[in-house]
Amino acid sequence: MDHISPVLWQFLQKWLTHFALFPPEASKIAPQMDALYFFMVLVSLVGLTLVVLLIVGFSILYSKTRHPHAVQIEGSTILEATWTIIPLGLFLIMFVWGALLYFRIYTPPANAMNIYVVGKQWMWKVEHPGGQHEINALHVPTGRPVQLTIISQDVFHSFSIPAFRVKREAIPGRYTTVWFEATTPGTYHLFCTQYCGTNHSQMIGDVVVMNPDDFRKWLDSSTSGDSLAQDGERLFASLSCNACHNTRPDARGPSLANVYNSRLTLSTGETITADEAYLRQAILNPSQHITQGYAPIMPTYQGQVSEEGVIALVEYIKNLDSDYRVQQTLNTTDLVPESAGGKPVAGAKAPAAEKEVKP
Amino acid sequence: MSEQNQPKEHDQEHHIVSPVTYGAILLALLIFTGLTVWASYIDLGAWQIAPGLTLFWNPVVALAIACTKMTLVVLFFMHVKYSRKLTKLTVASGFFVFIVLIGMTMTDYFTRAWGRW
Amino acid sequence: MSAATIVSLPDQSTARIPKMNFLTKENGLLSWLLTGDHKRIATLYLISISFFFFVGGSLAGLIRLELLTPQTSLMAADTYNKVFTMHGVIMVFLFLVPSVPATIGNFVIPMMVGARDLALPKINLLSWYLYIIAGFMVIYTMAAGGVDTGWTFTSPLSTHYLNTHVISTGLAIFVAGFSSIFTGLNFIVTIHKMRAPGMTWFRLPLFVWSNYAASILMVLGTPVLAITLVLVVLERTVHIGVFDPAYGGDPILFQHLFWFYSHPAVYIMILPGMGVISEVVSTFSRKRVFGYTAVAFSSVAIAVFGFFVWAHHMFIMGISNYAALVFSLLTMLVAVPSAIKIFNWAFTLYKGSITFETPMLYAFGFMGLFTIGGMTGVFLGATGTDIHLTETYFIVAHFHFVMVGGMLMAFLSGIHFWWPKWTGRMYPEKISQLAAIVTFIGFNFTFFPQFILGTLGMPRRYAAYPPEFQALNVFSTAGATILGVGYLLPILYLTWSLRYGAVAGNNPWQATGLEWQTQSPPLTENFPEIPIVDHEAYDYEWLERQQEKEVASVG
Amino acid sequence: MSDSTSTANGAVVEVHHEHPPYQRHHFESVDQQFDATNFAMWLFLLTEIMFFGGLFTSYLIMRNWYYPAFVEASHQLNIGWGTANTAVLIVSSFTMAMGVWSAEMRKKGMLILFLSLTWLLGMAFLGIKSIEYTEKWEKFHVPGLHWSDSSFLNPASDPEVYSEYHDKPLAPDMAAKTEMYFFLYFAMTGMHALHMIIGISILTFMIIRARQGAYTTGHVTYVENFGLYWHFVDIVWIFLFPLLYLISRY
Repeated sequence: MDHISPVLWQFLQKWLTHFALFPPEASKIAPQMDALYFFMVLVSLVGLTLVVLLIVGFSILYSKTRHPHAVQIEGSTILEATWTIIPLGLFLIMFVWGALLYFRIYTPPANAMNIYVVGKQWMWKVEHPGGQHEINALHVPTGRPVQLTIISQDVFHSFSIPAFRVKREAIPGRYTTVWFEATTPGTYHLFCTQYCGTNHSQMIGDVVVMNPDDFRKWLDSSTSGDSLAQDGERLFASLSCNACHNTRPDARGPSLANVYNSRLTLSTGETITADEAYLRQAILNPSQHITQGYAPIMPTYQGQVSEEGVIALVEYIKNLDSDYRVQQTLNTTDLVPESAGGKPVAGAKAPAAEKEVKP
Repeated sequence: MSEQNQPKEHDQEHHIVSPVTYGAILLALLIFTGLTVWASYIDLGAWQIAPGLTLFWNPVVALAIACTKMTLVVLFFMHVKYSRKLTKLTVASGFFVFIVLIGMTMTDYFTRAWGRW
Repeated sequence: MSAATIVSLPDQSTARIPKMNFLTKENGLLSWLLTGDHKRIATLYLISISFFFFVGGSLAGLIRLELLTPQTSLMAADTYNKVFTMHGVIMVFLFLVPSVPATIGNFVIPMMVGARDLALPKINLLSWYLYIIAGFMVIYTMAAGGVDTGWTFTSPLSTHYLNTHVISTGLAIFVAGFSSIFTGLNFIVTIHKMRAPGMTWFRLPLFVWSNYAASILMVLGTPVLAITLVLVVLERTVHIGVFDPAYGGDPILFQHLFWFYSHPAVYIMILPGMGVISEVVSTFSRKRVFGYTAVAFSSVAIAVFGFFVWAHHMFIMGISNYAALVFSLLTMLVAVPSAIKIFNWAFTLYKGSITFETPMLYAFGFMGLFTIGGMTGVFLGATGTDIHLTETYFIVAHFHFVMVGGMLMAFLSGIHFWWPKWTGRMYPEKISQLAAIVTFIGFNFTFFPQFILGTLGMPRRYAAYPPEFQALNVFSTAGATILGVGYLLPILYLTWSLRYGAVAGNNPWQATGLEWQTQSPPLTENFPEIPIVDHEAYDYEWLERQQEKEVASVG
Repeated sequence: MSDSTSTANGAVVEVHHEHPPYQRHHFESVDQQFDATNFAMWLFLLTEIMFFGGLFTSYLIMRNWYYPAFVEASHQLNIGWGTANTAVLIVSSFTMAMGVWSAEMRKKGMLILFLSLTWLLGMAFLGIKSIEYTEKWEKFHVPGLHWSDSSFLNPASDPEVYSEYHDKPLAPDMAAKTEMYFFLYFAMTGMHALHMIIGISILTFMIIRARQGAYTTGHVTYVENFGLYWHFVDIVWIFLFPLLYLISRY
């Protein structure tokens, strides 16, 4: 072959060595997804074979040469019922099976390690809680559930790791989550699968799966100094968030200690869990989520904080388990406001008419 | 699927609604308009169905009145009351698909917070 | 094959095309441009649609050529984006949606129901003009520099981040949408109100049923797309709107509204094609369609369920998991009627007397490819597998199997089937059978590798891709070349046949539809006398008796 | 292989029944023509329902999200003008219905009278609408073109509205969302007004034709179908009025 066309030969060789029908299975969910996939392929093949056999068989048996006169048949209720009920049954199995997978992939376990992903035209920025930043790459350890909290800074993107069989849209203005547990060390593709403009096809990268030890080494070697929460703390101070969100009795905003994952009662009477999405909304659209007992006086930080900044703030608030840190932040900056005529009330969060929200 | 295009007796002459009916409907529509404005100035309260799910009566009443007015217009001004089944079916299917558009879009919005309560 | 044929042509030495027919009734360009005759409008549509098909097809060729290599070697990424956007826009809105209804449906539905014309001839003509205006706007867009939103116009990309010609494309689709609404509206009215005496609903050919179902979707779905595009255009011009999150809007709302039309649009595209297949399979196996009522009602079921499933395009887009559940379940339900149809067509062959003329070959192609296309749709309708497969080449392959493997095959089948009626002349059988086979082979080569590519994870709309995907892309491009030949052939021999084809006579296929009982090409009034229908659709025994009677009366 | 006798005797038989001049050639009877066009009109109205459906869906979602902004923005609308316009449109629907009745009774004079009244009321609606639009322009409430949310940050600056509702100032981020309300307000009422303008144009044409006696010969299809359109436009307003004007007025 190679004397006919070396290029073609090379090409064929490359193809034969690289040929694969399925991507590698590198996450815990991948074999489960593939099981359903194979089941579907099997059903399709059986169905297709049946249809082809019927067409070819009847074409041979009842071609005009063999069967010059057609016999008129009205139809058959039993047959109609058969090919209504059997496909329906199969489809329903696929539905239930698929739904189970779907809920599993989009419901992260509580103990998952959280990594933030920001999509923007045209790159992926990955932020580890330890402050490690990556661009168009994602390092994860094996054997540990990893939750990705994804957001887009501009248009729709889609974070896709075929080897893990997971994919999630990065939506502007809203966090989405997906999780996986990598099983096999190696380097895998990372794609943006939602068309996002000119360089859509350049928005690709590598997912590097490492042993836990290697991963720890990698984390240590690529830290930039501050953790995400520390970045957030700095931002918290520079935006003077602590002017209101402190523990003083006359504070205009609610205390943020332990607010993460707590149940808040809003001024509308609704209750809501303060998850990442809520924290983000509360920073950017504060008046939509007013905690009961506080006045809607918080300004919006839309346009003043980048998505990365919001993530840092959210991460800071998440890790805030005592007010001690806020107090410290308070003391290290000169942004302490005078307690402007506020009357000290016992019980910091007692309903006062003019309090402000912010988690 | 019953109607056919052969001329049938019952719709040879299509029904002519009398001006008196029209006048009555006009009156009713104007009264309902007044009613809806009046109702909007009264706090009708709310019904807390479940925590986080509250039904406010004001918009419900406003929409109910609007629907009543629409029904009057459709039935009498637009002669649907006197029309054949096909027209009635057409109108019904129009509203059905309209409700599907709004209703099924809302299923997404109202259940987004589920599981995060 | 040649031994067994049902083709019965008049004696070629004496046969003539009837002097008086809809083509010769009046002459001059104006008589065409101001015509109210559904057959002339169908002809205008056929010409314009073919034109846009070839524009869209050439763009597809460019796409495949670019994908021959992993790098952006033929064109820059933004050019590539414009090319696939224009390919999508043209193929979806200017070809697939109007293809069968506006051409074949326009031509045969009035004859099938035994009417002289569509109920609203002027609206029909208006619909063609709107189509042409939309076409010109699309061509203007291309000439002015194109648009690169993808045919889905995803906000906020389309509303905020691009400065290409989104507005002119959006308005073009708006106008094309009204063209399609008017066609659908016309069909529904005609089918309800214009049926000949004795033509009950269950005597209607299945082609009419399926076009009726598609028309419902056109009338009720298209306006939602229209208003969505208006909102996109407004958002681009006044910089405030309901879609862009930067203004407080919700981009998911755009997707809801867009897919509310664009999913049913898939059924708008495929249902009329299914109607063609029913006609063709019945005619060439000389049998009534197996389970007529089941096939008829499955069309309506697809139309009705078609409205409930749109969010399956959005499973990974951050819609509520519970809503995804509901939409996935409904998607499974809508898949069933398609399965019913496939099996009914297959069983129509049972104890038939089958011949293999070109339309039948295309119909077989349709049944095979549509089965694959439909089944892979279930892969995407199940929420779990959708996560992995959506937005990859799997989805590209899936909808091309349905749209090209299904709809285009059906369109070509129908064109060949009704060509003798339309022009009064036969197309050349041998070469057209060859074209059908070439198309089928080329199609599979083009799109089957894409299923594998998609499973491997290759995202759609990529101008450049990782090198390990090259081999399969090369296969795909090679197949596209074959496919291109398959599409060029009909243009050549059909044009040839306009002059040199054998004279077809009234009913070369010995088919039962009312359209075959009149002369070819038909009179402007379709029938000298409005027929009185006293037989079921596909009643071949009635046809035989009819012909015996004619022979007797002539003798 | 029967040679299906290519209808050699296919000399065109032009069928001419006795029928009135307004019957189109492809219809078998006047009834069929009336039924068909009437049904077509209804189908067209279905597309119109869905056309507005997209707007209503957007409105409902945004209203749920930004309810406070919608309340305050709605208070900026003049309920007097809104109610007046509703009444005007309802009366015009009545005169239109009476127009159809006159056509059916073949009363030419009354038909012209009622069509003209409908025309006048339609113009009155548009007139009032333009007064409202002008007011929006003056108050900087035209999104994208002439916009400022100061009246929501500082409601006391508009004493007229303020004295009635004592609106509290909105938080800046919520105040910005009032622009969304006005976007929808202009999109919905604008689309409605566009339908009114189209309706009035057709009405103008119809009045001229009515004077020539076109609709009082028993051929009421045109008037009847236009009536359906006019009533539909009325119905849209019947919903727009409470949705846009009557949010939390107490």
